[in-house]
Amino acid sequence: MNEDNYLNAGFSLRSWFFTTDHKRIAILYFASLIFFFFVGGAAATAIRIELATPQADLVSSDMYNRLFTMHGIIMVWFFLIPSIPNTLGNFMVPLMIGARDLAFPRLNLLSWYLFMLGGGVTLFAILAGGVDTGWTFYTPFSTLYSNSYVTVAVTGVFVSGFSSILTGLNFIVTIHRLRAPGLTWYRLPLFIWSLYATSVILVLATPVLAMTLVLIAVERLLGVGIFDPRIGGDPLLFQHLFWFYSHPAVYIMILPGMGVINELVSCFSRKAVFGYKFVAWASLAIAAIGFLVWGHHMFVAGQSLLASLVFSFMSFIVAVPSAIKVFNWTATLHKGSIHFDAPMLYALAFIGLFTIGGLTGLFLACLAFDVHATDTYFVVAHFHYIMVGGMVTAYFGGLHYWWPKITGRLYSEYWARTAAVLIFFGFNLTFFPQFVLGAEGMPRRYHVYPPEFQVWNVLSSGGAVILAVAYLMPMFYLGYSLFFGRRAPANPWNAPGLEWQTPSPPPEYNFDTQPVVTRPPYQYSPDFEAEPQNA
Amino acid sequence: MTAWRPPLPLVAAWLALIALLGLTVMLAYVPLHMFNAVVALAIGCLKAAIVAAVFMELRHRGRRTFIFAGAGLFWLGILLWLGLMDFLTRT
Amino acid sequence: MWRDWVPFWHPGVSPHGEEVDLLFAGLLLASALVLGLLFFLLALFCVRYRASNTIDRGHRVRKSWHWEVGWTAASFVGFLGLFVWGAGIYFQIYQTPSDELSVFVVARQWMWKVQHNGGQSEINALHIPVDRPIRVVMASQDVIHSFFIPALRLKHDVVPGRYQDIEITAHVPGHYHLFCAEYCGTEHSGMTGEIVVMEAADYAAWLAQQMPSSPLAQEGGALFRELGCSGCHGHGSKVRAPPLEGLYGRPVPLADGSFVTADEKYIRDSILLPRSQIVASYEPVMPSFEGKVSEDQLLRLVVYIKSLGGHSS
Amino acid sequence: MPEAKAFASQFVSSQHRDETAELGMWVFIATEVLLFGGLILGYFVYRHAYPAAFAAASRHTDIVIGAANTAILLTSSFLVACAVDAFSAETRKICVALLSGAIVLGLTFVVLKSIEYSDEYREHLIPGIDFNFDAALTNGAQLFFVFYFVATALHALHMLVGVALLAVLATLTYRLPSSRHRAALHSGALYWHFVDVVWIFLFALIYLPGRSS
Repeated sequence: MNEDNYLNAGFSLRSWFFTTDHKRIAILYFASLIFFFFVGGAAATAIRIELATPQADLVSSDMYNRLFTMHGIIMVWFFLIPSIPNTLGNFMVPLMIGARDLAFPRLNLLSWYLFMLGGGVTLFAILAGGVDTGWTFYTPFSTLYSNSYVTVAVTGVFVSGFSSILTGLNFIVTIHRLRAPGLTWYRLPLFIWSLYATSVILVLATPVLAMTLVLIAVERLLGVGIFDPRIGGDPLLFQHLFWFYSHPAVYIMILPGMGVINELVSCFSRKAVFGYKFVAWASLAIAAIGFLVWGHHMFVAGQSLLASLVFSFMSFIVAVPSAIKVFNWTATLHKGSIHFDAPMLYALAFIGLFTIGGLTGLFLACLAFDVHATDTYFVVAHFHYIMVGGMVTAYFGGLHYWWPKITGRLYSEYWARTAAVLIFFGFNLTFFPQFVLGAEGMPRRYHVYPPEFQVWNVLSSGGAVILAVAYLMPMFYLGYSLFFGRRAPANPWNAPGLEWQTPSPPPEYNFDTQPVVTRPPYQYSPDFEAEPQNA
Repeated sequence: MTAWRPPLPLVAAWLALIALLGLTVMLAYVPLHMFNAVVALAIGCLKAAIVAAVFMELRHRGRRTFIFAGAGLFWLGILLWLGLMDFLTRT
Repeated sequence: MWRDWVPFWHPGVSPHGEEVDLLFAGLLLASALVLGLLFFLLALFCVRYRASNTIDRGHRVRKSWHWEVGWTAASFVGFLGLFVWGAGIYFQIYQTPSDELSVFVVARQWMWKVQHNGGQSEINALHIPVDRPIRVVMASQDVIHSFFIPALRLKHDVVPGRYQDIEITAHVPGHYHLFCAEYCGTEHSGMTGEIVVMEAADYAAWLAQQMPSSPLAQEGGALFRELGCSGCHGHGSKVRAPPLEGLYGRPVPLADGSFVTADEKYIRDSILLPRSQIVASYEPVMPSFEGKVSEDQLLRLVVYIKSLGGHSS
Repeated sequence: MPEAKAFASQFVSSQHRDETAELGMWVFIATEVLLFGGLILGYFVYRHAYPAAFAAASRHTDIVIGAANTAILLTSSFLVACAVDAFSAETRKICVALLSGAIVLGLTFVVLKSIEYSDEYREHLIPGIDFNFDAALTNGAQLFFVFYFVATALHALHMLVGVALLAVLATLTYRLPSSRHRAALHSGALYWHFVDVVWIFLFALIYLPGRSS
């Protein structure tokens, strides 16, 4: 372990809270996200326990509504959206492109403060009494009928939106301007491509949400607003504006996950990603077409038939680049030399779960079936397969993959594999029954439900317990490794990426000498064991 | 003070902008039915283009800056196109 | 029938319910094929090319573009087929309802109030005769609700500020769930009811058994006078207002030269926003009744005006 | 010699840094376009639904102040563009003078805007507080004025930020013009011009409809 690294560059609080080092900011984000993940997860646990029986027995209806709203708001805006970009991305982007930092380090720090401010305001709204609108804030319920802390919560999300925008801006400019000499676009790791695509969405979609939230606040405060049906306003306009952001936001969550999977699949099959250019452009295609599909949330809301038709068609189209990626990952395995280390287990789980999530997405894009399935548990199951089965799995995979680089320590492979397998089974047990529930017609956001749905709900709740335990496990063995883990060499996976060419943990300015790139990415040597490291 | 004069393109752009402003206000009072809106927005676009090209120096910039400047407008177009599509085709 | 073989599956009992079930089966089959292929390949590669296996790894596929084009095109064509299939049924589901038998549904936090033409009303229940298309005209008094009958494979949001009509038909007598599918506040999950599908004779008996206050049209007529509508629209009034007799279902010429069909939506809008669509050759003098009549009263007025005769379509 | 450490370590040269900063400003402007975009979609939706009310409501806005403000903003943009041109050690006083001119014009804009707001308050045109309009058109007109107030208030906020930005830039230029400040001035100017462009469209959407009838 090199003695001169970013972790021991200073130990004071000041050296952390006023740092402009992208690596330290990534750590700040990481710590905050663990907290928010715990808060959102606690709400989810309470929801699943309540739903084990058809009646209301644990919480009141009001409390239940506040719980799922809190789960949604926290998980979407304070965990899923910032997860990979702001932790792994923040840490890895400069390292992977051979830069000494992001283009605007102080903006990066400001982004974290905005995030925390937004999170604090939102938590205040929750502690003060909660919000009962659902994370979607549909009008006119949110503006005229809800008497919970909507305005405060909306303010929190609004502020954190600027954190998203600044992060996206920083990544775009950094990837354009700070690449190492010789690192052309087609030599970039695919993780960078997907973060670039993510950033495009962050920058172009988030402001529309910001404006929409402002309008909600105006409508609540003045009692007259732009969506108010009492004066001829149209509540569907809100849904258009909201989903213009919130559907692309799903791609904000999944694209970085796909990026991580590229790194994992190629590293652990010792082979370059199959069809590099197709995968790279598929990321941008998803980001662009992802903006054209938002109306598929409104097939039964009363939008015009033509609009439904166009949005349904576009939703099928956006599935094509996703399909391309899945096929390419599979083809990457062909004639590889596959190692089943923990990150690879996560990657394989991702491919399976994401594909199920993607295919059920087609069910929902299909107009006639969506009429039946929308606003039921089918939708809940579908997006949890994408966001939890896909995104969170990729996040864990990436975290394990880069953990030695970030912390300079090796974790216990045995426990890591156990946790990965347990997460996979717990996840499927939790969410697969929800597909059945949805197809049978159980609406989402139901506190009490007809007794015939109980069997599947019990299965789901049981799975949630396993999943919760499995998600806690990494906290222990990764935490343990921080203090007692073996020291990590610079390149434990013997990978060719630039981030592995500098010591673990990296020095304060990443590289002692400016790296120069002369080869395409993913030039793996077949042997997995790293060359002997300098002691 | 050293001699400094405002560059000619800037002056020309400024004069053109003021002239267009006068023109658009004048045309707003001429009954053209639905074309009033078209004219107003067309002149608005022209003015914006002048500001972007001359004041914002876009005419001296490369392709990359063009793409960056155009991206916002392009996505604004998507928002307006698909958003309005619903409202214009309701029965 | 094939749908009865699927465990846990309750077949749809509406005309398009069967088609939606078939579509679902098709989607499941397509997914199963894709997933089967994918999992097979993943498993095969993971076993064959595990690092400890010494196997020939030479002659790798280098040129990838024909593979890429191949699976891109295959997914595209497959998706296109599913799109067309789903869209076709969608148009069937939301076809313009016939006007044979109407019921009115007012949704509010947290109940469904149903009014039959004869004045019978029910809460959180809807009785309908079997095998007859029913036109359901829905309005919301407060927030967005969603009228969802899983057994009919049918759902539509009820957005405040406008009428929404859909057609429902049920083939099999029985009791079915009615859910509110759009989150609407505290007792959202309590906003449920049942659809009771009855044989024609039972239905007639049920209707007769109910205690109708008085037919909706009659109550609407009373309101019409009470609110002063008859002052202008009635016979022999001094103010010149468009006559309402025979209005329903007819094309109405508007001041801007266009025509609009006088359906429930038009009548509702004319009461609430009288100046949005001015009838040709009339002065825009009618005041708005926005906020002065409830959804319940409104639908009585609409039924009354409808009862004044018109094009039976 | 401070020039050695004049740019942060992630950059290769000060020119590299400056170009990067400008690119960042363009990305930020793209974000801003979409921020106003949501409002503009709402405007078009309701203008389509309530054409008569929008025309009538638009006639109630003060086109004199509106046009004057447009001219003021266009001129201030011109001054800022000139200031960028005049940025050099020799002409820095001219540059500062031009910036000050732009600041004064910007403040004038805000003052005129607030006069307009108070007029509208007196005419009972503020939805939610005190709104009174021709009864038949009141719905559409309220929607118009909600859009009007949100859009112009948001724009005025941008103006205030811009004025503060120009003031800082003027001070820096006055003290010590360096290449770093040139880049800052450049980005600040881009922002100011962008705010100008937004107003050009707001002017066309708010003040011009319905004038001919």
